[in-house]
Amino acid sequence: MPASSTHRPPVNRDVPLVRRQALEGPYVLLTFRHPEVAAGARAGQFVMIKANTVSDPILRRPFSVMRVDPSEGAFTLFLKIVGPGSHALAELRTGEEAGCLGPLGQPFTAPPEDQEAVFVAGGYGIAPFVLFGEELGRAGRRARAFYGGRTAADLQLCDAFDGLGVPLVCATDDGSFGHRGRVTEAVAAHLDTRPGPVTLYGCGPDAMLHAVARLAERRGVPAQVSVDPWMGCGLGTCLGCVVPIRRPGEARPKYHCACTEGPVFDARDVVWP
Amino acid sequence: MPASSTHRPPVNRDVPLVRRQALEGPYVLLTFRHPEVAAGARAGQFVMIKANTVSDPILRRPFSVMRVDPSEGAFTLFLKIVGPGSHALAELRTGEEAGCLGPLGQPFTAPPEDQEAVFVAGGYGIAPFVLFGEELGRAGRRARAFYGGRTAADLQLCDAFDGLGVPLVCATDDGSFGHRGRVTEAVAAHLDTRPGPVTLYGCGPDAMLHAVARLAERRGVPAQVSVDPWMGCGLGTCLGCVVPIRRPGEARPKYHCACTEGPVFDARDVVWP
Amino acid sequence: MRLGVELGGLRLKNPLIAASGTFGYGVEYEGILDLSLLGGVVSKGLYLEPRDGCPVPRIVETPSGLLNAIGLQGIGIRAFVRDVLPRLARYETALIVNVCGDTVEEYAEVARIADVPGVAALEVNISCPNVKKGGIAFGGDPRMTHEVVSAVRKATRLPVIPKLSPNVTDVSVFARVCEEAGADALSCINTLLGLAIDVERRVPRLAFGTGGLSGPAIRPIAVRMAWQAARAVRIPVIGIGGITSTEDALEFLVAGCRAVQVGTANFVDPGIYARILAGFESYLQRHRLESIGEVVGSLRFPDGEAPGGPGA
Amino acid sequence: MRLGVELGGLRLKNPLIAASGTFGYGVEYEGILDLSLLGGVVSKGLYLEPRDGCPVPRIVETPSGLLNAIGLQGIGIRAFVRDVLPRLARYETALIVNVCGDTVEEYAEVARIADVPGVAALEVNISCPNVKKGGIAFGGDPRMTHEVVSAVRKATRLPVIPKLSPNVTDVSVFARVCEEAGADALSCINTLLGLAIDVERRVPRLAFGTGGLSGPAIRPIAVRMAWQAARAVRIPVIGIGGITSTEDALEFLVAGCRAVQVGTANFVDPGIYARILAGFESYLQRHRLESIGEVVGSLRFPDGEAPGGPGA
Ligand SMILES: Cc1cc2nc3c(=O)[nH]c(=O)nc-3n(C[C@H](O)[C@H](O)[C@H](O)COP(=O)(O)OP(=O)(O)OC[C@H]3O[C@@H](n4cnc5c(N)ncnc54)[C@H](O)[C@@H]3O)c2cc1C
Ligand SMILES: Cc1cc2nc3c(=O)[nH]c(=O)nc-3n(C[C@H](O)[C@H](O)[C@H](O)COP(=O)(O)OP(=O)(O)OC[C@H]3O[C@@H](n4cnc5c(N)ncnc54)[C@H](O)[C@@H]3O)c2cc1C
Ligand SMILES: Cc1cc2nc3c(=O)[nH]c(=O)nc-3n(C[C@H](O)[C@H](O)[C@H](O)COP(=O)(O)O)c2cc1C
Ligand SMILES: Cc1cc2nc3c(=O)[nH]c(=O)nc-3n(C[C@H](O)[C@H](O)[C@H](O)COP(=O)(O)O)c2cc1C
Ligand code: FES
Ligand code: FES
Repeated sequence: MPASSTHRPPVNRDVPLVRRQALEGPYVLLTFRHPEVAAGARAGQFVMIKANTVSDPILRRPFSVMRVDPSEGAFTLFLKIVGPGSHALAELRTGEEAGCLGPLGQPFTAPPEDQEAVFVAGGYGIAPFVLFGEELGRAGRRARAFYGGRTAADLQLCDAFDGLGVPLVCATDDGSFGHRGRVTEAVAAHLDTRPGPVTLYGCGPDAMLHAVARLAERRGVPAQVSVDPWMGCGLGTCLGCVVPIRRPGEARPKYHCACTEGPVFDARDVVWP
Repeated sequence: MPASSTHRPPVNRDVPLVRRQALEGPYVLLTFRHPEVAAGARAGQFVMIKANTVSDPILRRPFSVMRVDPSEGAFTLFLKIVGPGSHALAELRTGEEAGCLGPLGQPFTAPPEDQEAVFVAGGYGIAPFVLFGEELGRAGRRARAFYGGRTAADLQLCDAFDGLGVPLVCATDDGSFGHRGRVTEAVAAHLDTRPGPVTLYGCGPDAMLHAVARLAERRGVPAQVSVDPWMGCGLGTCLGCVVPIRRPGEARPKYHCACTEGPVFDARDVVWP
Repeated sequence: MRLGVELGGLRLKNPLIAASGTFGYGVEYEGILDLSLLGGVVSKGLYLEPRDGCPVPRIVETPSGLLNAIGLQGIGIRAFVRDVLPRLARYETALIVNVCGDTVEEYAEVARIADVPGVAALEVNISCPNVKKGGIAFGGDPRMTHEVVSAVRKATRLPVIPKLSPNVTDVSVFARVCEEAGADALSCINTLLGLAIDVERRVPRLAFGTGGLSGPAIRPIAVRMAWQAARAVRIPVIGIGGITSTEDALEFLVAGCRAVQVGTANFVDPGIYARILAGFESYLQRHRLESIGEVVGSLRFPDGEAPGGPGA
Repeated sequence: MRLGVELGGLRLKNPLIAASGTFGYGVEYEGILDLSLLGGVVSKGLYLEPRDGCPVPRIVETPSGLLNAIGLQGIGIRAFVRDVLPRLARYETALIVNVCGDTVEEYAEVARIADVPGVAALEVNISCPNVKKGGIAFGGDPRMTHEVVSAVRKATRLPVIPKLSPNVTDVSVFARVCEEAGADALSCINTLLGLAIDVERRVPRLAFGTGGLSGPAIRPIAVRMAWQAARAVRIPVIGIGGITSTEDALEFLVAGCRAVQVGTANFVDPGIYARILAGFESYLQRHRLESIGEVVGSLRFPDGEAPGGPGA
C-alpha cells in the first residue's frame, strides 16, 4: 500500500451538513463541509463520524468517502441506514453538525498503466468506487464497474459513473435488475471474454470479498479488497478492527489494523474465515 | 383532592405528533393524538412522555396537559426545551411517535361557587392554567391570571386566555414586559384591592410556589400549588417524586408521591425547604 | 407450557417477573396493564414496620442508567398482608414478597408473617445498597449471607429466593453459600453501588450520598454475574439487570437463567411485558423451539476457561 | 500551576492523562492533536514479549458502554523503549508505562526494562479482565496484589502506580495493600467484567467470551470506587471511568482524585483534551479558585457514614 496517504494526517472537526439527498429505501447521500477531507481524501479512504453527543451508542462509525469537492471544501457519503449510528446521521438537518475525523486509512492503489481496473461492488460498497472512477479517469486509466445487490432497490447509484467513461454492469440476486445472480458471476463472465490484463477491486460484504479473492486466485489476476470490520477509533489505538493478514514469506498470519493498514488489502494476504 | 380523576385510569400508548408550533426561544407547542388523555385529562394533570427509545437518558418526562381536543382525540403540551428529554420531543417530526402514559395525577379543585380563582404561573407553569381557565369558564366560574417570568421572552402564552374571559396580568423580573418584579408582588397588589373571596392556584418554580404559600397564609386565603419534583414513573412506584406533606392534625410530615397524590397539593400542607 | 417455567417449586406461566421496588405493590399498575400477563410480581422491599426512606433527590439519571437511594420506603409487611394481598388475589400471577430486615431476627419475622395464602415465594433482599443496616452489609459477607438465608429458610415453607449483590469479588461464592443454606432459587442481581456528584455544588446528586445503579448501563455486568451464578449452583437463577426488550431478556435466559425480572424499564414503559412476551413467541417460532426452557443455558461459550468463570 | 498537580513524586502540567489501551503508544495521535496538551500518556499494556491478543470481534457496544476483549495485543516493552520512546521525547508530557505480566517475575522484569530516561512512571496493570493469567487474577487477591506491587517497587526507582480492579467487594482493602507495598499513587479503575450475548446465535458477542466494560455507563461506579480509595489511603488517586466532559472529570477530582484518565472517549473524539482543559479554566474562574488542587476532595458528603464508605 502506498504510504503517501499518511502524509496528510487526518483532521478532527465538527462538520456541518451542507446537503442531504434522500434516495430510495434506506439510502441517502450526505454532504459535509470538511476542507481537509475534501482536499486530501483518496478512493478507499474513510471518515469516522457521529451525529450527536449522546452516549448510546457511544462510538463514531466508519463511512467511505464517495465524492469530494475541494472547491466547496466538502465531501459526500453514500449511506445505508442500518442502525442507530447511520440513522442519526441520516436524520441530521442542514446546518447541524457531526463530529468527524478523516481522511483515514490506506486508499486503493491504481493498476499499472496497461491494465483495466475492474470494480466489484456490493451494496454500499459502491461508494469508494465513485471516487476511484474519478481518480482513474483523471489519470487516463480504464475502469469498469460491476455492482450487485439483493434486489433492484439496493442499486441506488447506477448513475454515479455516467460521464466517467466507466461501463457499468448490474446484478441482483433476484434478477429484478441487471443480471440475475451474484455480481462475481458477472465478473467471471467478463474475465471469460479475455479482456486483457486487469486488476480486481472489491468492496462489499465479506462473502463477496472472499469470492473476489477466490476468483482472482483462480484466474491469476491481482486483487485489492476493502474489508468491513467493526471499527472503534479509526486510528490504530482500539485494536478492535484487526484482520488476520499473512504477507508473502510470513509463516503465520498476524493481526493488522484495518483502519490504518487497510481497509484496502491485497486479497491474497487476507486470511479468510 | 378529589378522587374522581382516578376513575379514569391512565392509558399507555405510542402517540403520533399531529402538530408542532415553534414559539420564540426554547418554547414549542406540541400536539399528540391520545384519545384517553384528550377525553379525560383535567387541569393540573400531566403525562409521562419520551420521544425515542435510546437509553440515554432513560426515563420519560412529566409535562402538564395544556389543552385537550376530545373531538380530534389530541392534547397539547407547552414545552420549554431545557435538556435532552425536552429537546428530543421538540425535534419530533409530524407523524413520529412518542411513548406516553396519561392522564396522571390529581387535578386542581375548582373554588367554591362564590370565589374567584387566581392563577399564579411562572414560566412553563402557565400550561395547566390554560386548561383550568377553559374548565372554569365552562362551569361559569370567575378566574384571573398572573403570569411571570425572568424576561419578556419567557412569557410566550400571553394570548392563551383570549376569549376565555380571564383577565391576565404579566410580570417580569427585568421589567421588559408587564409589571417589573415578582409575579407574586402583582398578586399581592391584587389582594390589596380587596377583590372578595379568592383561591390561589400556583404552578411554577419552587421559590414562587413557596411565595404563593406564604402570601396565602398571611392573607388567610386558600391556595393549591402544583409542585415540580423529579419524576421517574408517574405511577407511585419509583418513590422518586416524594414531597414532605403535613396534613392538618398530623404530628410530623410524611412523604407523599407528587405523581399520584399530587402534583397539586394544599399549600398549607407542603413542608417547604 | 411453551413459556411456562418451574422455579424451585414455584410454577410460573412465563419467565417474566416484575422486580422489587420498580412495580410498587403491583396494585399501582391495575387498569394500566393486565397483571395476569406476568409470570410473577415481586413486592417493594418490606420490613416489619413502615419506613419513610431517604430524603430527596432519591433518583438521578446517569448514562443509560438510573441511580437511586429510596431507602426502602414502605408500608411494612403487616399492611401488605392485610391491605394489598386481597386486592391482588384475582390476578393469575405469582406474588413474591421482598423480605428486608435490620437484623437476622427481623428477616425471619417478616418471613413468618409473609407465609400466608396468596404469597407464592419470598425473595430475601440481602443486597440493598441504600440502607445503613442489613442489606448489602449482609449480602457482601458470606457468613452473614448464610445466617440470614438459613433463618428465613427455617421461618417459612415457601420457596426462598435470596437476592444477590453485584458488589462482590466473586458472586459464585455467594450463590453456593445460599444453596447450602437451603435457598430454592437465586435472584441475580441487585443494583451496583454508585456515586454521582453535582460538581457545581460539590455534593452528591442524591441526598443520601451513594445510590444503587440500575438500567441498561449495568446489563453486561448483570448478564456476566447471572451466568457465573448459574454455573455455580444447581438451583435455578433469576436474571435481573437492565432488561428493556426481548433480546435483553433472552441474554439472561441463554446465559442460564430460568426466569428474569424487569426493573427500571417498568418506569419507562408499562407496556414492556406484552412486548417481550410477543417477542418470546416469535423467537421460539423463528428458532423452531417448543418451549422457552430450551433456550435456558444454551450459550455456547468459547473454548477454555474464561477468566470470569467461577473457577477464577 | 493553576492546572498543575503533583502525583507521588510526579509533576503533571495538568491532571489529564490518556488511559492505557485507549491511546495506543501516543504516536498514533501525532498530527491530530498536540501531545504536549496532556498531563500524561499511559502506554498500551506491555509485556516482556510482543503479543497477538484475542480473536475478533474484540469490541462491542452496550448501552453507553464499550465491552472489549483485546487481550493486550502489543509490541512488548523492548520495542516500546527502542522504537517508540525516542519519537515521544519531544513532547512535554509525562510518559507512563502500563506494566503487565503473566508472573510476578515478568512484572518486575518489564519494570526494570522500562526504567529508562523518558519514562516518568510505571502503572502496574493488575486488573485486566481479558487475559487468562496475571491481570485480574492478581488484582482480585490482596496477597497477590501485595506481591506484584512489592516486586515492581523493588525493580524501579520510578513512581509506581498500581491500577486497581473494580471487580472486588471492597476497593479500599486493595488501596491500602498497595500503599503498604510501596505504591506512590493509585489508578482507579480498570474495566468491569461483563458479558454480552448474541441471542440469535447463542454465543458471546465477543470472540473471547467475557470482556471489560468501559465508558459513561460505568462512571457512577468508578466515581464511587475512586472516592472510596481516596478516603482509604494517603497516596494520591487517579480517577478513571467514563469521562467524556469537563463535568465528568470534575466529579472524580471533587471526589478526591488528584488526576484523571480519559479512556474510551479517546475513540469518540480526539479533541476531548482541549475541550476539558478549556472547561477546567472556566470552572476555576466561575468558582473563583486559584488552582485545580483546591477542587480535589472538596466533596461535602451528607452526615453519617454511608454504607458504601470504606467502613462498610
Ligand atoms: C471502512 C468502512 C467503510 C464503510 N463505508 C460505508 C459506506 O460508504 N456506506 C455505508 O452505508 N456504510 C459503510 N460502512 C459500514 C458502516 O460503517 C456501518 O453500516 C455502520 O457502522 C453501522 O452503524 P449503525 O449504528 O447504523 O448500525 P449498528 O447497529 O451499529 O450495526 C448494524 C449492523 O451492522 C453491523 N455493523 C456495525 N458496524 C459495523 C462495521 N463497522 N462493520 C461491519 N459491520 C458492522 C452490526 O453488527 C449490525 O449487524 C463502512 C464500514 C467500514 C469499516
Ligand atoms: C407535574 C409536572 C408538570 C410539568 N409540566 C411541564 C410543562 O408543561 N412544560 C414544561 O416545559 N415542563 C414541564 N415540567 C418540567 C419538565 O418535566 C422538565 O423540564 C423536564 O423533565 C426536563 O427534562 P430534560 O431531559 O429536557 O432536561 P434535564 O436535563 O433532565 O433537566 C434539565 C434541568 O431540569 C431539572 N429537572 C429535570 N427534570 C425535572 C423535573 N421533573 N422537575 C424538576 N426539575 C427537573 C434538572 O435537574 C436540570 O437542572 C413539568 C414537571 C412536572 C413534575
Ligand atoms: C427505584 C428502585 C427501587 C428498588 N427497590 C428495591 C427493593 O425494594 N428491593 C430490592 O430487592 N431491589 C430493589 N431495587 C433493585 C431492582 O429490583 C433490580 O434488582 C435492579 O434495579 C436491577 O434491575 P433493572 O436494571 O432492570 O432495574 C430497586 C431498584 C430501583 C431502580
Ligand atoms: C479497548 C480498550 C483497551 C484497554 N487496554 C488496557 C490496557 O492495555 N491496560 C490497562 O491497564 N487498561 C486498559 N484498558 C482500560 C482503560 O485504561 C480504562 O481503565 C477503562 O477503559 C475505563 O476508562 P474509560 O471508561 O474512560 O474507558 C482498556 C480499555 C479499553 C476500552
Ligand atoms: S478502529 Fe480502532 S484500531 Fe482500527
Ligand atoms: S414519579 Fe415515580 S413515584 Fe412518583
